[in-house]
Parts: sequence; C-alpha cells; structure tokens
Amino acid sequence: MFYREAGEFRTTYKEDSQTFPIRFDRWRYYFVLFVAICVIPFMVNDYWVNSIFLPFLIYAIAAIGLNILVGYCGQVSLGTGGFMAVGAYACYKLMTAFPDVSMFIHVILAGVITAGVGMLFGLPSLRIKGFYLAVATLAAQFFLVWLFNRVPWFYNYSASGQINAPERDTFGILITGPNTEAWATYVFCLIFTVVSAIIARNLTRGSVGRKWMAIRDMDIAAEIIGVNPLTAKLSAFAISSFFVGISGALFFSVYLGAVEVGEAFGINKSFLVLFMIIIGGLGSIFGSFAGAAFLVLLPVALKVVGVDWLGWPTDIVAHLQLVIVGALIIVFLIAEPHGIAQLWRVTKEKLRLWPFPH
Amino acid sequence: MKMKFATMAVAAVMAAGPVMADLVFPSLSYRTGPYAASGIPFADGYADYFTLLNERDGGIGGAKIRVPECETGYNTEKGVECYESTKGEGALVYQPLSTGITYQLIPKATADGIPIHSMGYGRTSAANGKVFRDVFNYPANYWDGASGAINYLLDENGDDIKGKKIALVYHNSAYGKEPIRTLEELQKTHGFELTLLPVDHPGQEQKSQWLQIRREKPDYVIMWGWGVMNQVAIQEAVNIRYPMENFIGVWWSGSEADVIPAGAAANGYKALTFHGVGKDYPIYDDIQKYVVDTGKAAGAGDQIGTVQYNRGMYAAMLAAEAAKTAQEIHGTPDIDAKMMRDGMEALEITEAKMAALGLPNFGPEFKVSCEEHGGPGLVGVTQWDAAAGTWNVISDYKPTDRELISRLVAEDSAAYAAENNIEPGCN
Amino acid sequence: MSEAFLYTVEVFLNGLMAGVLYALVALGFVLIYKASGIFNFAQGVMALFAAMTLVGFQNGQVPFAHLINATFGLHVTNFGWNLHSVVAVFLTVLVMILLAWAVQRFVFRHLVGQEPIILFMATIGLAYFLEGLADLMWGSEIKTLDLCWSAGHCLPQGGNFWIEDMTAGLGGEGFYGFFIDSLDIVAAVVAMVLVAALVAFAQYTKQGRAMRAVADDHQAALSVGVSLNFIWILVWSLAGFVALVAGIMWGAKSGVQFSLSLIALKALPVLMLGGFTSIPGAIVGGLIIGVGEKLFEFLIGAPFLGGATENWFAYMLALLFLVFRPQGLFGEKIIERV
Amino acid sequence: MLDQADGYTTADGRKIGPVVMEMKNITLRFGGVEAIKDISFDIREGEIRAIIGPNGAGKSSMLNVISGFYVPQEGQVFYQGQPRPPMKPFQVARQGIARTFQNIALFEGMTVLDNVMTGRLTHMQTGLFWQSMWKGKAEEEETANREVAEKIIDFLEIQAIRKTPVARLPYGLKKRVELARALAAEPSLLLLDEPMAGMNVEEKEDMSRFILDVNDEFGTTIALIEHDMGVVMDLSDRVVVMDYGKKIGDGTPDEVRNNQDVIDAYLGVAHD
Repeated sequence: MFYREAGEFRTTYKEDSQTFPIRFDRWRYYFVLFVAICVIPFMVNDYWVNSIFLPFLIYAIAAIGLNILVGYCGQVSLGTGGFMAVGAYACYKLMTAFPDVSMFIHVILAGVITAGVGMLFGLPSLRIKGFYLAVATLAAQFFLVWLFNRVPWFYNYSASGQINAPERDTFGILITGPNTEAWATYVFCLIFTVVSAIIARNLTRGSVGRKWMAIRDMDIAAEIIGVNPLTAKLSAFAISSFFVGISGALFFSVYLGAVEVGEAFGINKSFLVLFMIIIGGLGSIFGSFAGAAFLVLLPVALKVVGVDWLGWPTDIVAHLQLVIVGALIIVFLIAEPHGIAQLWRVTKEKLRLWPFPH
Repeated sequence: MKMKFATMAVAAVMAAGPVMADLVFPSLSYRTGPYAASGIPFADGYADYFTLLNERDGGIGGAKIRVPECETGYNTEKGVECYESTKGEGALVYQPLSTGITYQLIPKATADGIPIHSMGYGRTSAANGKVFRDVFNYPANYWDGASGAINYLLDENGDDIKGKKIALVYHNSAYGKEPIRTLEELQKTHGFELTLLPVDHPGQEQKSQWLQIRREKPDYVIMWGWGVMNQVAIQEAVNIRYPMENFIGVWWSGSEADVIPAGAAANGYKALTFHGVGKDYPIYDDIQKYVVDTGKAAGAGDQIGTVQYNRGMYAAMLAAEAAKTAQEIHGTPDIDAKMMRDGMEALEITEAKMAALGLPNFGPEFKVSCEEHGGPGLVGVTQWDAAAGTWNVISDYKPTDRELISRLVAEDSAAYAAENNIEPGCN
Repeated sequence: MSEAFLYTVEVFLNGLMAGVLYALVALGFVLIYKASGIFNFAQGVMALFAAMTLVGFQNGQVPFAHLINATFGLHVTNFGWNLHSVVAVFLTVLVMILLAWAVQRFVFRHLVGQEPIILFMATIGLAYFLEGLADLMWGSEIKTLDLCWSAGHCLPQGGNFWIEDMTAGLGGEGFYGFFIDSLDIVAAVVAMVLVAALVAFAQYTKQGRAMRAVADDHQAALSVGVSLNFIWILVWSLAGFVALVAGIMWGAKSGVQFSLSLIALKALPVLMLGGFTSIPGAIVGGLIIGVGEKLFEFLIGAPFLGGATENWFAYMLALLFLVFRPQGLFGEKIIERV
Repeated sequence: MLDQADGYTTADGRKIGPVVMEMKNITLRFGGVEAIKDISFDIREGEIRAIIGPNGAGKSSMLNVISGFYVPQEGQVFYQGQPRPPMKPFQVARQGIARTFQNIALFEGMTVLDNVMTGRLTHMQTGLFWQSMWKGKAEEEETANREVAEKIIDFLEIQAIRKTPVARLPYGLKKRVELARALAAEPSLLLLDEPMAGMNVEEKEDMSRFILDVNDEFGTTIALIEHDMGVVMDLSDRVVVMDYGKKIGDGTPDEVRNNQDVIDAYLGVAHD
C-alpha cells in the first residue's frame, strides 16, 4: 500500500540515478542506518558483537569486494581467503611497526596493499577465462597461505607463526586487543562496512561499473566499444581486493585478535565468501549483505534451535547443519537462481502493485 | 542490513539467560570436521568424568556440575562463538583442545577473567604465570615434549646422540612449528643433525616427505602430527620399512586411531605421553557402573579407555581437583571463574590424591604456582603393541631440559608482555 | 649411475603414480562436465560418501545409528555381520546409482537450462548435503578400509619389494632400490582399466554413443531421440563409480575420513591443464601435475624453499601453462568471433 | 596519394567529403585459409558505404579488420589520412569508430539505458577516486553524458523501454538498442554488421529510416554489411562487392548492379 512510485516524479537525471529512487526505500534505508548507528551500539553485549555483528559486518565487506569481481566484472575468484590473509598480515605488520598510528589508517593501508597483490594475481585473467580462471586463482590462495606460513618476517619471527593483534586505538578508543568495548569494535567495523557499501554502490552505478558489467556480459563486444580489458579487469581486481583486504584486516585485528594463516584464511574461507554472494545475489550490493547475514546467522540459529532448545547432541546438529545448508542452497537455486536479492526485487515489484496487480 | 531486525528480536530472547548455581565446565569439542577422530574420544572422556562425579558424588563439594558442549569443528570462528555463547553461563574454565582457538581465547578470556587450561597444547609460554595470569598449561607443554623426546633418545644411546640424524615431520601450522625452536636449541647442545619436514594440512599426501626420509635415512623420526596426518605418516613409515621403534610421535600423534589403520606393521611405534594409558585403573569400574550402565555415556560410548579418552578424563579430573581446591580456599561450594583461577594456581596433585580418585599413578605429581603455570613437564613414552592392541608405558615420567625451556618461555612471554603492555608479576 | 640421478628417477616414478591417482579423481569431473556442462564440485565428497558407504556395508554398520540412538534412546550400532568386499562394492555401486538418480530427479531436473555458474553452485550445495549425510549415516570417526576379494588377498600396502630388489643393484651401498608403493601400482592398473573400459563403453555401446552425442550437442541429441534424463543419470552413475574407485584407492592409503573429500582439490589443477572435457587430457594432465610437483619439491622445494610446496606448485604450474597456452593441453587454438 | 580534398555530390544532393578510411591491399588469413585476399577500397566522409557479398565472402572479417578485432597479415589501413598502426579494438573505438554486430552483442545483464550509456564510455574520463565519491565530478559527468544518451534514445524512439533489462526485449528492439549504443559514442565512422538481418519488412523500413536519419542529421559516415539487395541499393552511396575473400566490384549501386562479375557471383547465381 505504501510502496508506490506513482506520484513521485523525478525531474532531473541526478534524481533518477540515486540509489533509492523510491521514497519509501529511502526512508527504510535511513531507518536501518539509524538503528545500526544510534540504537544497536547501546544495546549490544560481547556475545552479540563477537558472534553475530562482527562476522556479519566483516563478511559483508568481503562479499561486497568479491561481488565486484564476480558479480559485476564476471571474473570468478577462489582466492578470497588468500587476499584476506594479505590484508591481515599487512595490518599486522603495520600495527607492530607503527604502534602510534590510528587503526583507521592501518586498515585502509592494508586494503591498499591487498589491492596491489590482487592486481598482480589478476594479470592472468587477461588470458584465462571462466572456470579456468577460478581454478587459477586457487594458485594465489595456496601460494599466499604457504608464503605467510613460511616466511618468518611476516609473523615477526614468533615461535608458532601465529599473529596476535596488540592493543591499538583510534582517537583514543581501543579497537583491538582484549580490553575493547563491544560497541567500539562494532562501530569501527560498521563504519568500514557502510563506507564500503557506499563506495561500491558509487562505483557500480557509474562508468567504471558499466565497464565491468560490459566485460562480464560480453568481453569481446566490450572491447570493441572501447573498454580496455586490461584496465577494466585489473581495476576490478584492485577494488575487489581492496575491500577483501580491509575485511581481512578487520577479521584479524578486530574480530579474532589472533590468527593462524592456514586455518583462518584457508580455501574454506574463499568458498564461504563465494557462497555468500551467490546465495545473496551476484551483482547486487544488497545481495552481499543478505548472503553474509544468511551464512553467518543460519549456523548460529540452527545451533541455538538444535542444541539449546531441542537438546540434541552437538555432532548431530553440526552434521544436520551441513545437510540443511546444502539443501537450502539447492532449494534457493531452484526457486530463485539469482539469489536473495532477486527474490527481494521480485517481492518489491509485486508490492509496488499490491493489492491491485493489474 | 535488513537482517538486523530479526536478530534484535532474537537478541531479546537470548540475552536473558538464567543464572545457574551449577558449576559450569564448557566443553568446546569437535565431533565433526577433519580432526573429529581425535576430538570425539577427548570430548567423551571429559564429559564422562563429570557425569561420574555428578552421579557418584553428587557433583563437586555438593555443587552439581554442568557441561554444556559446543561444537567448534576445530574452527577458530566457531570457537569464538562457542566461547561467547557459553561464558555468560558462568563458565569456570575453558579447554579448547585446539592451539588455534587457545591463541584466540587467551586475550579474550584474560580480559573476562576466565581461566584457560590448555593441557599439552596451546601457547607454550603461557607456563609463565607472571605474564599469563589466567592461562595454565600444566602438566606438560610442547617444548617439554620436544625435550622429552630428545632425552629419551639420549637415554637410549647412552647420553650421546652426537652426529645422529633426526628428522622432524610436522604439521605445517602453528601447532606443528612449536617444537622447532626447542629442537634447534637442543641441537646446539647435543650435536645431532635436524631435518625439518613440513606436511601441509590435512596431510593425506606425504610421499615426498617419506621418500626423503628413505633417502636420507635419519636415525630417528619425531612427529608433530594431528588428524589424518598421523595415520598417513605411520602408514608411509611402514611402507618404506622405517624401523618403528625409531619413530616417536608427540602425545597428539599417539592414539589408537593413528596406528590401527597401519595394522600389525605399526607395532613398536612410540609416542610421548604425560598421563596413563589403558583401562587398567579402578576408576573404570565406577565409570562402567555410574555412567555406562545408566546410559549416560557421552557420544556413542565406544571410546572408553582409548588414549584420547583418558586424556579428556585427565583434563576433567584436573579441572575438578582445581575446583575442589578453589572451594577449599574460598570456603564455598559455589565458586566463580575468579575463584577457579585461584584454585588452579594452588592445585597440587599427589599420588595419594590420584589413588583416592581411582587413578593411581595416572599422571605425574605436581604443584602449580603463580610463577609456574606449566607444571613439572614430566614426559613419559608409550609404545604400541599391535598384537594386543594396547599402548604400554615404556619409560616413566622423566624431567625435561627445564633450564632451556624456562629460558625460552621467559623470552617468549616477555615479548608478549611487551606487546600487550602487561606488567609481569604475581599479585 | 650417480645416486642423485637415481633418486630423481625414483621421485619421477612416484610422481607418475601420484599423477594416476589425481587423474582418477579428475576423470569423474570430466565425465559429468562433458555430458552436462556441470562443473561438479561434489566429486570429492562423492568419493568420501562412496568410501564411507562401502566401509559401512563391509562392517555391517547401522546407517544413521547415532541419530536413531539419540532420537529413540536405543543402542544400535551394528547388524553384527561382515559383508564380503565384493558384495559390499556391489551394494555401494547400487547406492551410487540411486544417488545419481536422486541428484538428477531432485536437483538438476529443476535446473535445466540454467547458467553454468548456477549449476556449479548447486553442486556445492550437493557437496554440503552429502558431507552432512555421510557423517550422519556412518559417523565421523576414522575408518579403516580393507578391500579383500578372498581371504588373504587384499589391497596391498607398502613398497613393492620386487622392484626394490631388482633395482637395488643400480646404486651404491646406501641405495635400497626404487621405492614404489604397491597400492599405487594397483591404482595405476585400475585407472588404466577404468579408462579403457570407459572409452570402450563410449565407443561401442548404444548408451555410450548416446552419451557422446549429448556431449556434442544437447539439442541435436534430443532431436534424434536420446533421452537426456537417462544419459544424465548414466553419467552421474559413472562419475559415482569413478568416485568409488578413487575413494577406495585414497581411503586405503589414509583411512576413510573427512579429509578424503579434499582430494578434489588435487584434481583441479589437472583439469586446468587437461581441460574440462578431455579424458586423455585428464590422464596426461594428472601425470604432468604428479611428476611436476614431486620433482619440484625434490629439486627446489625441499632444499631451498623449506618444503611443503606441493599444494601451490600444482596450481602455479597449471596457471603458467594456461597463460601461455589458454586452450589447454589438447584444445585447439581458440579463434574468437563476433 | 590519398586524395583528401576530393569529394563528390550524391544523386540526392548530399555533399560527400574526402576519404576517411582507406584499406590498402588487405589480406587476412586464419591458419591456411585466406578470408580476405588483397582488397583495397575507401570510405569517404559522410557517405553510406555498403559491403555486400554472398555468405562466407569475408564481409564480416573485413568489418572486424576495420574495427581492429582482426589484424591483417598484409596491407595497411589508413585512417584520416594517416597509416594506422596495429591497434587493439578499444583503441580503435576511441578513435571514433563504433559498430554493431551481426549476432546482437548487447550486454544482457544491463538495462537499455545502461547499454546506451556504455556507448558513452569513450567519453567518460573521471578517475576511480572521484567515481567512488560520486558527488561532484562523477555525478556531473554522468549527467552530461546521460543527456547525450537520452537524446539518442529519443531519436531512436526507445524511451519507453529505457529501464527494461535488455534480455527481456524482442529481437527487433535489441537491434535498435544496439544501434543506439553505437550512436551514443558519437562516432565519426559507424560500422553496421547486417543491421536488418532477421527483421520483417516493417522493422526493416524503420531501421532504414533510422540509418538515413543518422547519416542526415549527425553527418555520420556509415559502412554497412547487408544481405537485402533492395535495401542496400536504396540506402548506399557506393557499394563494395566481395566474393570468396576477393573484391569483385566497387562503385555506385547502379554500376555494381550492371557489373557482370557481380551478377554472376552474387545476384544471378547465389542469391539467398
């Protein structure tokens, strides 16, 4: 009933190309932002931040990054875990080398460094396409993990090769280390997530976004109408890796606080983020959020239901989790191959006309 | 972003957890994933011992025990989730059974004031209680293991292993790298030659490593393996006909599941240990009577008496004893995590205590103090008897090179203290 | 002959053997991809599932025992029999065919005509599902796989002594002769027989020809009366069978447990090299990867880079190869058109 | 050698300018097959130039050579009087050469508007940083280019489907959108690869009208490939005829119509 575009007239092209052209959407967006910024920080405790919000926000950044590469530019990558590791180790080296610099700077620089590495491993995309490229990116995944495990300089020669985030702050507020406040880490990650989403949105609605999508939809035609495949693909790899690097840095420094590269950034991480964007919706920023939420919340929810409420043995619940996640992926694909975002779009189209569909 | 509404709604339901008067010992277990085979018996043993206390003694000091189990799948993120979701229930001590999760929890648990007990794993330098006030890793740690293995070889060779070739086959992870520094230091003192052979997770393919062993013919092979890597390594060692009695695994590479697949050929394989093996202890009668026969055994109930089961039980026993100590110190059965920490720091295990518990000579005698959270580091050696299908202790708990280890511990913990602005000291 | 040379030969031979095992896994991928354009991520999990089912049958385990016990408070674990290996293999093949049917009926029939990436995703879902199902059915502890066709005649383990003895004379005192795992030899023979059988099946039987027709052109095959549904069930069954063989070979090596599903990762560089559609490509690619990674580890990785290079080297090798030859080993030069 | 100042006036009185693009002795091989054999011809400013020939004559290959997609083994392409060095297709596009494709090559995952906007990509220069900010430079540029794109959309009468995903459009409209995308680039030379293939009479008439209007209104030079002889003869000012990779005729429609080789090879013998 309230979801209408009738009566809303956009008289300039600027108005027409805004993110939420429909007023109701815009309100809802501001409302969610308001709740996320002004309400949640005052309500959360450790459990909610560390088990739900931090992983959700951080995975959402990674998913946005990967979505730019896979969903917008059509270059399937399985190297996400490796690139997250680059972000984490870059952040660690920066944190320990420059203890007095704000965490904001460290995280952003970690993203920049990852962007460089991402471009390097993006070079083969000029020659290799499709599944072959996907498998080729595994080379980055395995090599990077091996490298960080192998070269002691990366983990400051610690005995075990683990890296631990020391206490660091920004504007005097502790962001990393054990003595942080739940709201501080939450807000810190929230800022990165929101800014990432806005930047990703801005990039994908403008000319570079069209270049990426042109490459995705038909690379040869794109080249003939004037898109330089080299810069288009490499820029996608760079931007994507930038976000993935930021998420890796946050994942290590704010969320986990200590990581071991093979365990935290292994191949499973690459697959997990890929699942997020496919379940959420390829080529959709909202889809990145939806997918991240789905895969972060679902296991927790299943655990709560199975173990805490029904009292089943934990291993049965863990196995059932696999079965259910697998079945849900299949059911989703059959019902709506283009993910939660598409489901959402279709619902909105229907809503727009409801209750008089004709 | 829309999902938050839903989560908030659930939050309201979840946040109001009831305050329990029980003694809560969360079990961060893994019955799934790549290391399930080792995780299952440990979790069973841990749970069964507490069940026994509940059933037989009515808990500890009159307070009932609750063991909420949380599946980590050996995954650090799930480990964090498990920690956060159980700590609110009044958890007394965490035993994550994963080096990765332990590293993860050390700062968090320290900040929350909940002790961690990483028995024979985790961060070795946590033995320094002046820096790691809430972390305990008695009775032995990795570096004790490395030193214990070398000491055993010294014994075998009349205290001279100069020029002997020793290969270390290790899981290429934080866990597997732990013994390297100790071995490198010991190499300087004892003059053996050390070859490092990393094996990547999960370790199904070790042909290259074992061909190298076959070529270079080291006198001894030491293994720091976990999960499937153990069986494959033992199988490969059998395949190249490496003499099993010269092959020594750390305590995480010495369970039944590791040797049984290789069959009779695995006979003679050795593994370190810091606790007793086998079912030959009086406590098993009680477990049969109060736990198994009442249908309260954890898991499938088919792991009782295995090495990892014993270890789980040992961990539970140490935790229960620490809780008792805490109850004595503070004079209340209803202890919290802070009191538990005090109990752990004042823990003393004597032969008399163990015998009274039905576990005579099950582990070394030791006493924990503020300076020494790592216990005495006594390490024994067991050997696999394939025909009988049992592990037998062939070398009793013996001291390790504490001088060296204390130095390494001091170095590493000092670095940690500096990094995290901790002022070392005993309160 | 110098020992360095002999050792290199030994590593080379072992690389070949490892390569055969990689090829065996890759073969399952190729079969399905060729006939239906599906990149079957679940191939590794299928191997795990097949091997667990086989062991379960052999030992007379009750499927879903743990679930049943937890739900109904029972204590069933075992039927109390030990099936003969051959019977167990036969039953497992039946299960894999049933699985193929179910996959076709409940998953891919509803996804006809979707983009490859969607189909790929569906197989990822399938992988999760099967992994959970296998664990629920048979439990997640490590199981030993002994395949015996008659008493005392089991899958061999250990080095082949005959080869060792025959070649020990080549080198000096410290040279023991070439080490080659007997199981690897068996696996190589089985793989060769399997490939020959598959080729013969594809060439000389009606179903095989129909399968090739579908691989060439779905529409055309449909128009000459080939039942796509049947063909897809057929290739999934064949892939299931290949998965069983791979599961047996790997399971006999390392025990049947979770990590078995990760062997799929070993097959991916092989596929890159050999192409997703070429059976000879899978074999030759497997051999190249096997030899390449073992030789690299022996000559460069272990002495200079600190070892454990095999995982990434296989991918790097495939990547470099593809950069210079994007069409793969056996592909024809790609001419782009608009 | 190139007679830049030269020009002529068409029958309907349009003034045709100097040579824009000249192909000299172009030979293109795929492996052992010669797709184009030693062909030379030119395209003049403002004219509508057709390339015709039976299937497999090498017409599309010729267009691909012009747009830089294929690099000929022999011969030289002159553009605006200068010999053109070997170039990537996107560099050619940036020189002001736009094209449509025989089998529609639209970006199926995007809306009509976005597709047309991709035609403006060669005119959009804002860097990544400013784009990520959106407000300011990027938005200004977007709006300015949107105006051009909308003008083309109006011109081709596809306003109503502006926000429709391309994948949902019928064939005829897709062809038109593709033309819109090419026009959005404001090309100095427009290449059309069978713009009317598979259309019914009515759609063909529309398309012919658009082509003439484009030429007329924007003065765009057009080179097109077309099968429908009637259309070709009506539309074009000069025609190149190819057969088996060779040029067999070149001239005004009337000249070509009366060329015996052409009649044999194409019109008389193998009319499809």
